[in-house]
Amino acid sequence: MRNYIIKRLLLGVIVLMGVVVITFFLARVIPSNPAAQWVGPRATQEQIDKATIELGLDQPLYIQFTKYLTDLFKGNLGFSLRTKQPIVNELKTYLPPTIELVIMSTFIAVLVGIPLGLNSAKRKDKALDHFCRFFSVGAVSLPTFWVALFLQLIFFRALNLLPLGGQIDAKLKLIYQIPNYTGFLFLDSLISGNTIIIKDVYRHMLLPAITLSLYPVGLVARMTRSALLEILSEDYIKAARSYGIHEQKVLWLYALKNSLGTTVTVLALSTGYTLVNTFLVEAIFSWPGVGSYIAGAVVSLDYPAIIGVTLFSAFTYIILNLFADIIIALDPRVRV
Amino acid sequence: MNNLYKSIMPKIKELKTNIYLLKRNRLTRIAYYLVLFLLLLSVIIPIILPVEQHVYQSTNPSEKLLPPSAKYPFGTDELGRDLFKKVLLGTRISLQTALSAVGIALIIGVPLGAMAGYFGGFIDEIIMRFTDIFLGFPPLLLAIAVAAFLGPSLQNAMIAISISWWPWYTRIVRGQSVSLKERQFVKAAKAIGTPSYKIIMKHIVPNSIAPVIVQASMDIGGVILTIASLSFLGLGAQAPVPEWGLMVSTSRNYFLNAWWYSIFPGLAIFITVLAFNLLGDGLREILDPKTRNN
Amino acid sequence: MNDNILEIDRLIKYFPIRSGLLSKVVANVKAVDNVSLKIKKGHILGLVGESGCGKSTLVNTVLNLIEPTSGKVIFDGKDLFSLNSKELRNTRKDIQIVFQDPFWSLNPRLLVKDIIGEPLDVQLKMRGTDILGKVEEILEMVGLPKESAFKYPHEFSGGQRQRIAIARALVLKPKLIVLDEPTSSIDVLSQFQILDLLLLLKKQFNLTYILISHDLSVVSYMSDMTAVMYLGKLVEYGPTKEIFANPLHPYTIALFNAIPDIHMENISEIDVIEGNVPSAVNPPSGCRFHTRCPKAVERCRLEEPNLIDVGKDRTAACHLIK
Amino acid sequence: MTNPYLLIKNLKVNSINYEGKRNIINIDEISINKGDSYGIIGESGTGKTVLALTILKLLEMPPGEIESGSIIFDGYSVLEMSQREMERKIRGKKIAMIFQDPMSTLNPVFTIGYQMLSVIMRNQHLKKKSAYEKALEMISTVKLPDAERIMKKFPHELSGGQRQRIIIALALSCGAELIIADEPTRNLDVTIQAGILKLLKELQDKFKVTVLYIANNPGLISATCDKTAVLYRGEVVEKGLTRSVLRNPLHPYTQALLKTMPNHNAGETNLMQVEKSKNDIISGKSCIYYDKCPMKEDSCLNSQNFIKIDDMHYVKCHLVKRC
Repeated sequence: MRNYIIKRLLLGVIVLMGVVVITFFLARVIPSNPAAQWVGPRATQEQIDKATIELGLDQPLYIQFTKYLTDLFKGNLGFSLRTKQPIVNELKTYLPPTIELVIMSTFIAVLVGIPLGLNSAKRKDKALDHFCRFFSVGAVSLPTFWVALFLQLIFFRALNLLPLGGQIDAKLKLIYQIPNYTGFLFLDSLISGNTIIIKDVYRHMLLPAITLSLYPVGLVARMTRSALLEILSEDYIKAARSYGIHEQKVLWLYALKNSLGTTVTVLALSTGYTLVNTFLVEAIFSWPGVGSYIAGAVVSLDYPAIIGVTLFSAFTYIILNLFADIIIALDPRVRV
Repeated sequence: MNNLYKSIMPKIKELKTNIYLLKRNRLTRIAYYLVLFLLLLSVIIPIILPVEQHVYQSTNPSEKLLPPSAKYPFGTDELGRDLFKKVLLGTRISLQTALSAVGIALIIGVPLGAMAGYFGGFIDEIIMRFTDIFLGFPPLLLAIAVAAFLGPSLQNAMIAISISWWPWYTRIVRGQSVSLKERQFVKAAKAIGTPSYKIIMKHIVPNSIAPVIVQASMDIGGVILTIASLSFLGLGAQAPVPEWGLMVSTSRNYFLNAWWYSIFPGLAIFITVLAFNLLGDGLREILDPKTRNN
Repeated sequence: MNDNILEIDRLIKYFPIRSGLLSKVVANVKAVDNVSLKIKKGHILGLVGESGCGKSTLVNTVLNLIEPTSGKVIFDGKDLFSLNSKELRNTRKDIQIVFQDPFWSLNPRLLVKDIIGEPLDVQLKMRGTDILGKVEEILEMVGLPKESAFKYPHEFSGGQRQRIAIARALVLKPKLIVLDEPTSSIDVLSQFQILDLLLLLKKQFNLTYILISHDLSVVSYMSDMTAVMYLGKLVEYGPTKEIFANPLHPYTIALFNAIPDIHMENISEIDVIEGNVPSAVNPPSGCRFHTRCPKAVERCRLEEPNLIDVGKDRTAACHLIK
Repeated sequence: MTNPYLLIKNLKVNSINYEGKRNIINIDEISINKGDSYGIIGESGTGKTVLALTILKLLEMPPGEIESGSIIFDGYSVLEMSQREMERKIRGKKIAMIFQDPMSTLNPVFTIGYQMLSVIMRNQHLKKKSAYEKALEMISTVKLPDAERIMKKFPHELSGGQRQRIIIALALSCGAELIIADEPTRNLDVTIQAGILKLLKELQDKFKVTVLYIANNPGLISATCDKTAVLYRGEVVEKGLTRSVLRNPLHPYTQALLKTMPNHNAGETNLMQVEKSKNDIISGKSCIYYDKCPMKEDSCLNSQNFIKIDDMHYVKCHLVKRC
């Protein structure tokens, strides 16, 4: 198993390198005049010339690449065109709200998706299964950005139950000292113990989290269903039943543990989806996260920011997949 | 001629059986007819109603943002254009772009996967590491980045999607061909000295195509969604192209007071994607040997 | 003139097991270890042994699907592993195989005419209509109606599929056909028909067969010579009648005894040999069977027995045979 | 006369798929007494495994469908019981099954020890410690050395023969009184198979269990069972004492089946020639073996009933009367 993990880590490094190379190509090689793109549409010729030298575009490609790499290593992702701030610093401020949102919706996905898939598999071709199948296919067919607008229309415009957007009510900000222990507002509000703040933060989080969780719920339910259908037809499940093991234990322990590999892989995948879906949804909810940031960057063609977020998201995703694979490697069948 | 007829007949019979099986499930049957209907729409609508004519000549500021009525079933947009017509026109755009994107991805992905699996060793290693790298990006992210750098346009969005989609097919076909190459009919073909390219064309690809078809048919839904998402972000279709995602995006400025503007284009996306996804799901049920005997 | 169609000479095939980051070879699976065999033209050689004994590896080298670690395979006077690619292609049409499971051995996406026609297309570069005529001719020879040409494999029963597989092997008029468990996955009643068809075709086309089977009754019914293998080694070889009447090697005896037959009153009549088949990665020292042999003595553990001539064209590898 | 321990009567099981309904099992009567070892011979695809799963009510429905019939086991009418009752009263407690493929019968992600303990604690209501003792005892009963080490292993770390022994230990440690062994040696090498068969026979005597033995090889049944039924396409065509069925087969199918057996003593093997027959499906009531039978005549198109040969021996072929 140790060998497997080392190999998997090596592969992870190769993929990381590959991702860096691809982004390098995207930023420097594909555009006809990367320097002009890099400094934005309104730049003067002087600025473009300056950028050409700064980016080393007058140098041969391999030297450009070495510089690109060393910059990356130093944690230098360049400067945003819009704000002129270092992108790394911007990411630091925008990250916590996004992370909270992603974790929350993944949590909902597990809580809803797994039981849905399991019950669906258990009652294959019964009414519940048809419903689950329709629901899970439906969930992955919904345009996330549209769901966001739809929910806003219902819960804000029609029912006026939940806020339109933002992380916390502006009025509360004036009344209370908003705690900042960890940078994660939801966590901080819990620590502060102020129920009014907790409730408000929670209410603000509800719509975006539900919107983002729809896709993963569908994905997890669907994959769990198909994995379990396969496992439930295995001999060892029939054997366990023939030995009189409780049906509940057979399902929730014997079968589910065997499908763990699938579940973990799907979770890594669906977290990737959620992360990118924040790009579409956060701006709608005025959520001050990476998603809103990149949506803004795309509109104003802020290329350094786009590359920065792309690299960051890809790295996160690669590491998630790495973890998933290592967890799967703990499976005794792989452990040889 | 007679022989040709005899060779084709069993294939038609098989196709008929498959369609019959597909239609047995009620949900899948509905999806099947819906997809046929949408394809038909996308062919017919642009003939009756040329895009340019509608987009450029039908603005009518005096009737802007009208709610749904008998005259305008879906209401009107901020320039007074009929949203119903706009949504209908969007069908062609979405379907055409999605089918081309998946087609390109298949053309790149399938041969690479078949080769990787069949030859193994060094070739496999190179192709699959390449695939791994492309799959290292979260879904949609690479498409966003590529589309951003190629410059916002519908065609570039399509290219961006193909670039980020092919590795999935490579991976599926490779898995299939690794197991197929151990199958005895491939060994038998090798034993009579069949050259590699013929084995790949005749034995590997046709037998690994079923899961690819399933995946591709399910992906069409996903690709339509992705096109809409890219357009929503401003990276796909540009105004005044009647693209659904773009319409939803524009509607954001008005939607709190003109709900119909967001709802109908979004619903169109949802129903189209759902139809393709259900069809793909149904296809999987009948083409997957594991579930087929049930 | 040499009347051996196939000579396998001191054939060795090791599969390396690689491990670690640099994929160092840490051990070898000794799948076939120093096996020599000769097959006379027109004979049927039965190859017997349990899983992991190296039968399939041996056959794959004969089919030139894998290259041996060392040793030679001389087919019809030609060394199979020193042929250039053109000669190899020519030789390939002389050696054919019929696989165990006709479900897996026929491409489900091809019509029968394309399955049987493939060798004609590849080897003889024949054209469509010529191929069809040839295919229909061969179909009738194996007892299937001409119309079968335009059907898919799944429209046939197991026995009929095996006929298609035989037709494919036969269509190039080969000299040697390897039969890999040809009847083990079809129903009992079709089994007889297939075996008799094979015997008939052998006479008609002057063929030589290598027959692999775990079913001893099939081997005794079909083959002229029998070879028994254990863990990559040939342990006994000789005329089928002699071996079945009077097995000499303790493994052969154990193998024959282990199969219960209907004249047995009680299971306790079976002499059971203990233990599991050892791994071919680290086969036991000396005689490979000594760990399970009921008669093993000290010498068996230390010294590897050679195949010795025991008369009546028979050889066996055991220290205890005088 | 006492009631039989397991009585299967008029059982009809169908399989439903998109092509329609197909009969898999059509059994008039099989009755097994306590302490019997009863063999069912049939080729693959004749519905042997379906029968075993039906007895335990584990058949998946759909695609399975029980059209009619009853299974009375030890006073329980199995087909009328709910899944919960089966779980509580029958499975494991009274009937345990040994499956075909030892490679897939054990759950790959749990250790041998865990799986044995679950079964023992569930069925014998023992505390963990005494269950552990019991598990060790059962492992040595099936003649595996080093029980403690084996308990810590995962299934894939054992060889096929070892796994099948563990499965036998599992079945016996339920405390079940009827063991259904479904081709327990199918995927094992012949020299390993003999050891497993011998072990099963020994344990049957030791634990005084009833065994229902399912196999495709008449030789295995001959060596292990007192009574035998021959199954063809889901129908019992001949049944009786093993000795009389296999030594004096009367149904043409049984005769065909037995001619394949190695017969070293007879000097020369004679294999029966079966005339070519098209695989057309005969509908209706004709003899199930009609389309392949070498002795068929027109009267075989009528429905067949069992003909009593002696107290035990029954044959479903009207042609025997003439001999």
